Amino acid sequence: MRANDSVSTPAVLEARGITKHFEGVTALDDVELSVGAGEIHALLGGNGAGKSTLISIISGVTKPDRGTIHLNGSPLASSGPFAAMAAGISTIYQELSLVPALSALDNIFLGREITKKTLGLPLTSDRRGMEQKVRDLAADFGITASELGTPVSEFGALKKRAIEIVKALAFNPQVLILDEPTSGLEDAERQVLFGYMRSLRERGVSLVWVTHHLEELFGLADTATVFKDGRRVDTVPVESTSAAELVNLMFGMDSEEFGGGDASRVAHLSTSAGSRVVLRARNLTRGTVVRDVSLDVREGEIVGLAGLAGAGRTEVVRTLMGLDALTSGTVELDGRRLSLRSSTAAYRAGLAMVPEDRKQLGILADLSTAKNVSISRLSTVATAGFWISAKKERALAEKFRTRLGIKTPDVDARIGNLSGGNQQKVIVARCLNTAPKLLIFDEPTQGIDVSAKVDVHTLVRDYAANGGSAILIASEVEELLELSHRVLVLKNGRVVGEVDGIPAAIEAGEFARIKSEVLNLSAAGGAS
Amino acid sequence: MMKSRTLDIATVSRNAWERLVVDPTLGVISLLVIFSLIAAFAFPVFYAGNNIYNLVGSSITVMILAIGMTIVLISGGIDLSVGAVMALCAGTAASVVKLGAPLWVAFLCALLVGVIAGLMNGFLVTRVGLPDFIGTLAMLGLASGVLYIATQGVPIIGYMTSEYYVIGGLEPLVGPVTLPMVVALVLALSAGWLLSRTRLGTHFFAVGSNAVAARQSGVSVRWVKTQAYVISGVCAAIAGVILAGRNNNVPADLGTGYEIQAISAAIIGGASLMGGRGRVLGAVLGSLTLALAINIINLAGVPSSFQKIVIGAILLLAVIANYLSELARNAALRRRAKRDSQASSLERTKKEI
Amino acid sequence: MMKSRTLDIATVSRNAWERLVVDPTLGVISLLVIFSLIAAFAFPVFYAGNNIYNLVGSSITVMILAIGMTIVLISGGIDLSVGAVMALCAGTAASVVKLGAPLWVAFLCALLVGVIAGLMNGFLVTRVGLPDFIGTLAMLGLASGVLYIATQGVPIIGYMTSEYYVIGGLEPLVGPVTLPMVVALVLALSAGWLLSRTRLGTHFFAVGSNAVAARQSGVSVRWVKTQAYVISGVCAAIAGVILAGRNNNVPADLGTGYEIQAISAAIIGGASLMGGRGRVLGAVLGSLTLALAINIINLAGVPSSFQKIVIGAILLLAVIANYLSELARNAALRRRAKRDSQASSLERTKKEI
Amino acid sequence: STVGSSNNAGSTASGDVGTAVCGSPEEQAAITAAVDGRTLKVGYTPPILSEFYTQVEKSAFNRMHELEECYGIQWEWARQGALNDAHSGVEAVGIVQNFISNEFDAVFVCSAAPASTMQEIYAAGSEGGVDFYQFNSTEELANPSQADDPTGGLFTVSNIGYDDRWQSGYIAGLYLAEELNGAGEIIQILGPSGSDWTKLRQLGFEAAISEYPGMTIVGSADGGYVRDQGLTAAQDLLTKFPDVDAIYGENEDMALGASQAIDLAGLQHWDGTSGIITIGADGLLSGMDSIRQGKLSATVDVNSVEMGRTMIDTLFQHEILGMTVAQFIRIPTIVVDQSNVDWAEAKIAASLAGPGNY
Ligand SMILES: Nc1ncnc2c1ncn2[C@@H]1O[C@H](COP(=O)(O)OP(=O)(O)OP(=O)(O)O)[C@@H](O)[C@H]1O
Ligand SMILES: Nc1ncnc2c1ncn2[C@@H]1O[C@H](COP(=O)(O)OP(=O)(O)OP(=O)(O)O)[C@@H](O)[C@H]1O
Ligand SMILES: [Mg+2]
Ligand SMILES: [Mg+2]
Repeated sequence: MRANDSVSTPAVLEARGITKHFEGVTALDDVELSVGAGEIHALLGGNGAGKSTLISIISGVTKPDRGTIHLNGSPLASSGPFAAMAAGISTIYQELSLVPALSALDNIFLGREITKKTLGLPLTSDRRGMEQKVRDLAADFGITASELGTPVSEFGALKKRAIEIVKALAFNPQVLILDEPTSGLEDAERQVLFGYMRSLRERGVSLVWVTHHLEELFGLADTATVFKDGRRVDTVPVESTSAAELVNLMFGMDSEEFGGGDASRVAHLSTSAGSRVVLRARNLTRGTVVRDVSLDVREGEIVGLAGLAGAGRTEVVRTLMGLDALTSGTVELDGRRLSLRSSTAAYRAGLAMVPEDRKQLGILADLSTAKNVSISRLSTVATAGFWISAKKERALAEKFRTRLGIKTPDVDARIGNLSGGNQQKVIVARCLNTAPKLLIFDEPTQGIDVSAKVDVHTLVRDYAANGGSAILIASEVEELLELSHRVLVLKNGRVVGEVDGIPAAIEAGEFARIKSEVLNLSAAGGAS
Repeated sequence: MMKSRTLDIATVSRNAWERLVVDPTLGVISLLVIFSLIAAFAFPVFYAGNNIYNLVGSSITVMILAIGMTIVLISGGIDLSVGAVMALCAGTAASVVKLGAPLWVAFLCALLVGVIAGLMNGFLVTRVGLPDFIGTLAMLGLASGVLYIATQGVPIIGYMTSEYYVIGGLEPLVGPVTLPMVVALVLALSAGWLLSRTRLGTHFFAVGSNAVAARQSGVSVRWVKTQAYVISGVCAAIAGVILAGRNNNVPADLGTGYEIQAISAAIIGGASLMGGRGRVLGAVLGSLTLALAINIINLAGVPSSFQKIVIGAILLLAVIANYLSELARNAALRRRAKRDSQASSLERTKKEI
Repeated sequence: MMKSRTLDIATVSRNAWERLVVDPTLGVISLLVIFSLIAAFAFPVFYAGNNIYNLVGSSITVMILAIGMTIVLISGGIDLSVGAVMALCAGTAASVVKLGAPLWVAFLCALLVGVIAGLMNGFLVTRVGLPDFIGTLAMLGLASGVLYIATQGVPIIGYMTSEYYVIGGLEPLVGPVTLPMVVALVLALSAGWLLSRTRLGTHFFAVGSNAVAARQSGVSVRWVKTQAYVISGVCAAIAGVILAGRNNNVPADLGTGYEIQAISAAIIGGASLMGGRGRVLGAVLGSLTLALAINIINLAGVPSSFQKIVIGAILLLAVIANYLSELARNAALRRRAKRDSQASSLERTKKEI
Repeated sequence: STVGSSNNAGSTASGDVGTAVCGSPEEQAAITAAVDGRTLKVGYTPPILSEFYTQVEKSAFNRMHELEECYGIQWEWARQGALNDAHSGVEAVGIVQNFISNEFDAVFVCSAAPASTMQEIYAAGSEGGVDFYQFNSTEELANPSQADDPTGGLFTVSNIGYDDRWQSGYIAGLYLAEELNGAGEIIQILGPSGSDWTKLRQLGFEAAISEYPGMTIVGSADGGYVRDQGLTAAQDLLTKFPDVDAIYGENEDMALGASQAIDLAGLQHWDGTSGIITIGADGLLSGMDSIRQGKLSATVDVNSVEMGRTMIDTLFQHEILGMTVAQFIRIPTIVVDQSNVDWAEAKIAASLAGPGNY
């Protein structure tokens, strides 16, 4: 099943013989891709397979070493992103790529401003015109008119993602490329996006779509091309394949093989949390964002925080980490009162956090992968607590590299050069490295491939099984429920409900019931 | 940590008074007012004669340079060459007038020199790939070297026609208002308009705030940065033409030290070396603050050995005032959010560092 | 666009020769070599007498300041006060010696002044929240103001004991090697070690590279930045003690202009105003390049009106050399990747067969 | 030496104010009456704060003290910021405004700012009632002539100084030529290019050297008027010309830097027959010490003591007594070497230990 015979129309977008070498790695090796009109074409592959590199080549951001991009049969001038945009290619990049200083509206229209004439020249931006053009589209993704005028730096990761989606949809592109657009997105918004993708397909737009959520493919994507280690493995029609087959293509093994399969999950489900309370937070209040939140986390327990975007989940854990100042409230760790002055103090006390926005808050782009792991606790790689041993540092990084399957030619290479999913794994490694008493995960598996996701889940469970405690934020309710012992539901900064005994309930086959319980609480609970 | 958010005011706040209260330049403005009041009580001469106009007049050169510098800083660069380019343009204008050419020709020649200098800065930074600091430092060396060689260190004189007295602001236009003041006003308004209302203005912010994202959106980072340097060069040319008049002669070292003053004025006004931030009004107020500091020192007869400390202290005060006004602003925004009983986006803003 | 990646080079490349070829300071090194060769042919005196040692000796002050500046730049700051603080420390040391105290007491006093200045810079920047540029500019005003007031503008003299001639490098230690050279070497080695082998060093890079992310991983951004300023203050103190000796007197304006030289040297050596990048070896080579430029100008008898242009040109060349060597380096790494991938695809084909 | 008599060179006042200083009792009483207890408000703006300008100021203080003791005149002295910056942000108009609004009677100015800028300040100041006196300046550069114009085109009351060409550069050149018997090679360490002082002293120095065919200037370099750069420049020039006979430092700091370079290069200082002669110009107490030690061969003492004294005398004569003072007052200068360093040094030391303090 080599060719995509499900698509009869001639190819709109074609990549021919694309090869790209970076310092130290070959990202793409003689790759072909062909997308027809009105086709949703999924790009699949493990972290570091080369998907984003191919996309940035199609979008004109990166120059290939060899190969050409054809649009409607004619080669695309390789003169940068502007040419690609002008030819009708719109891209949502994997990493948030908005300009913090500009408002949402200016970001959406950046490079494609609607202008009015001043002195006969199209110099002035017509902000009213721009607002009119995107108002409805923005509203569909939960962006209000006043938010359009707000600088992007004031939004959280979720909202930024929504703005990027609007930015890509606003211009009736001929080819729309989406690199993990649903990463960290709420279920509702996810469905809105899928709706838009379908209607674009109706209108004959070609879509290239990268995702690690294989279940999303079915019923939506037409074709899937699978990459592995910079090579195209195969292109298959989605309707005639299965998730298992795709996983096999991506990783060369069966899905049961990884992460010990269900064994670890079963083990996890049966372990109940200990009785000793590790973290005791009382009446946490921070302005109007966090209101009177109290929570306990027991030894070996994973507490999930659920809620819609802006419910204040991130805000709660930021105050625990000492990143934002509390208005009032107390936190005890192992019975000792924590001073929430700084993140340094929090790390020293035994807390650690995987932040939600890996590019802005997570990676130290100029530093090596090894340093990005060890930075949270340099004493582990230091001799006499002071003298850093490059060897120990590398050994530490290597340990996590094998454990999490971080794909990099060398742990001493800049982390900025790693693929998004691999960067995320490094951030997780950084937190595990501090051997914390309480580990906070804010969207820990965003951008991580299926295989690594299982690995991370196993890690989280093992960590809890060995007596560690965790707070987990995940916008995917399924993921939240699979990992948590107990879920607190937040709304408008308040705890509006709690669902306990989740492992037992799942074991009893009541997954659907608790899922809808959590969703109902998130949507309805509390005053607005 | 201070973090100025320049773009939200106009939009977040719909009410005029509130908009004023939350304006980030309020700090500098109130500092100026307080200083002026103190000065008025302590030194009645402060309002004597044309002191205020003299003060404004003396700030014009730095102000014009600071406007250009603000644009360069917003787009993520820094222009160390402004002083030297300004001197070279002053020399060009003076020499051309001396040759007997009409003033507008002299002005165009100076402008041309400024534009070329800006293009060269842009070339060195965006094409050769030099760091902004080094590229423009080299341009500084080049421009001032050319002026030294051309003049052999002897100041250019003998170009002061009666029209040139008007250009230099030595002959007022109406009452105490001089041509340079009008020019500075027009420049400030155009630059403000450019930054807030045009595509190019948006692109300056985009490139300085996140060059990668700007490039991905199809903005030509190189060309935008080059244009910022060209604007700075044009400002330097205008400042040079004026300063040549005000100064009555053009010594080869005319521009020495102006770059630091222009950068200081821009930063007092809220611009940042890290790019993506800055306001034209801030640059104007920043240069007025610098001039006011000198004026007060002069009026108070501060012994020269204390002057550096006093100027340093005034700089500090200006920036702290800025900071306090920002705190006040945030508090005001929060109050409003509470009133609307809605979580304010500002509170959610991660107060980093 | 230039972008030096400082941390991966030595390690990505396992082969010694390749490691040398891909080193980002290779550019500056090769420029120094080329200059030296040219100088040797054009002016045989270049190797005459102690010229090389003189050249090195004259670069020491800037070199020591540039080492501290590199650390500040790496951590995302900028220290405009180094020159003024250096002069204040020089004045402190000279005055204390003059009072008859032993040299080590004088040195400790100077060091104390440097540390306090660094702490104050850190306080202004990280606690008051001033932009680095303004906070350290105010410190510049304060430090030079204090020295002016203390000396009333009269240079401090009469402290030159015979030991102080050794400290100033006017009396060599062994052969032509002077104490300042040894001090600079020790400082450079310690700073290099600090940056590459200690926790604090890693934190400097982390804070300068992405302060927000560093904070998220538990690094105390404020304290780390403060320490960078303290180190810069210590370097200024050491440079001041030495310069007091070399200069035989301490005029109040001793430090003027040194900050720009230190920043230039650091940036020639690969540091960036945007933080997260820089090398001690680069700073050392950068300051040598600046001294070499003056040396060649003096030996070649370049008329002083051309000096600015020549220095500007040399700066440009140095940075372009840096850039070219970076290009060469990336090409080498890419070639290797290609080689590796061909090898692996060969292997795969074999397997498939 | 009273103010009425014009020639009071070399007078040394050490506090014992009496007839010798104040004139006869009648004269003293009459002048005291003329003064009428007035207060003169005087500004002093040197281009930089340095040892030289402090020596000038202290000497002025001593003379002010004498005049106060003799005639009851009161002084208000204000040291003002340098006017060099007249072209970098701090502008001429503002400075004058300051002087006028502070109601100065007179201001002493020495500035590195361009002459025409200063002219503008002087003109505006006199209009506002402030008298300007230039000191230690380079007015001879424009060659002002009193042939037709009593002011020589300058808007100052008087210009107190010495001729940089003939009283500094020229005599330094002559000294070198005479010491070297008319034959030798010289290297020069100059101030930054474009400085008026450099230009004038250079003119005189070259004129002197050209009178001796055996003397040649083989090289020159920029020493920025500061010691550290002077040292570096001299080191480089000595590398290139190790066999030179003399180093001319355009000011004393650079000459002292050159002297250090000689030590470092292991060369000999001039001992009267061999070695390298170093000569500077200023006449600083610290330089005198180096001359005594043989580290600096000679310096042109431009007579800071006399300059300060004459400034005050001229001021008193014009402002209080209403005399017309000479537009160009030249004070004597001298080359100081080991033969006359004793009294040259003693004179400065005595002045610095004097009783004046304002
Ligand atoms: N600028 C760069 N410099 C060096 N190597 C790079 C660079 N960009 C990507 N790479 C490397 O190229 C390979 C492919 O990366 P790419 O980002 O395309 O992966 P991906 O398939 O998008 O992975 P993910 O699912 O994690 O996003 C990776 O090994 C990565 O480390
Ligand atoms: N009502 C609102 N007013 C202003 N901004 C809002 C509002 N709701 C959401 N936002 C924006 O959405 C962002 C997401 O909020 P926050 O990070 O607190 O959500 P969360 O509950 O932690 O969810 P997640 O962790 O999934 O992002 C906020 O930073 C804010 O900018
Ligand atoms: Mg990717
Ligand atoms: Mg969140």
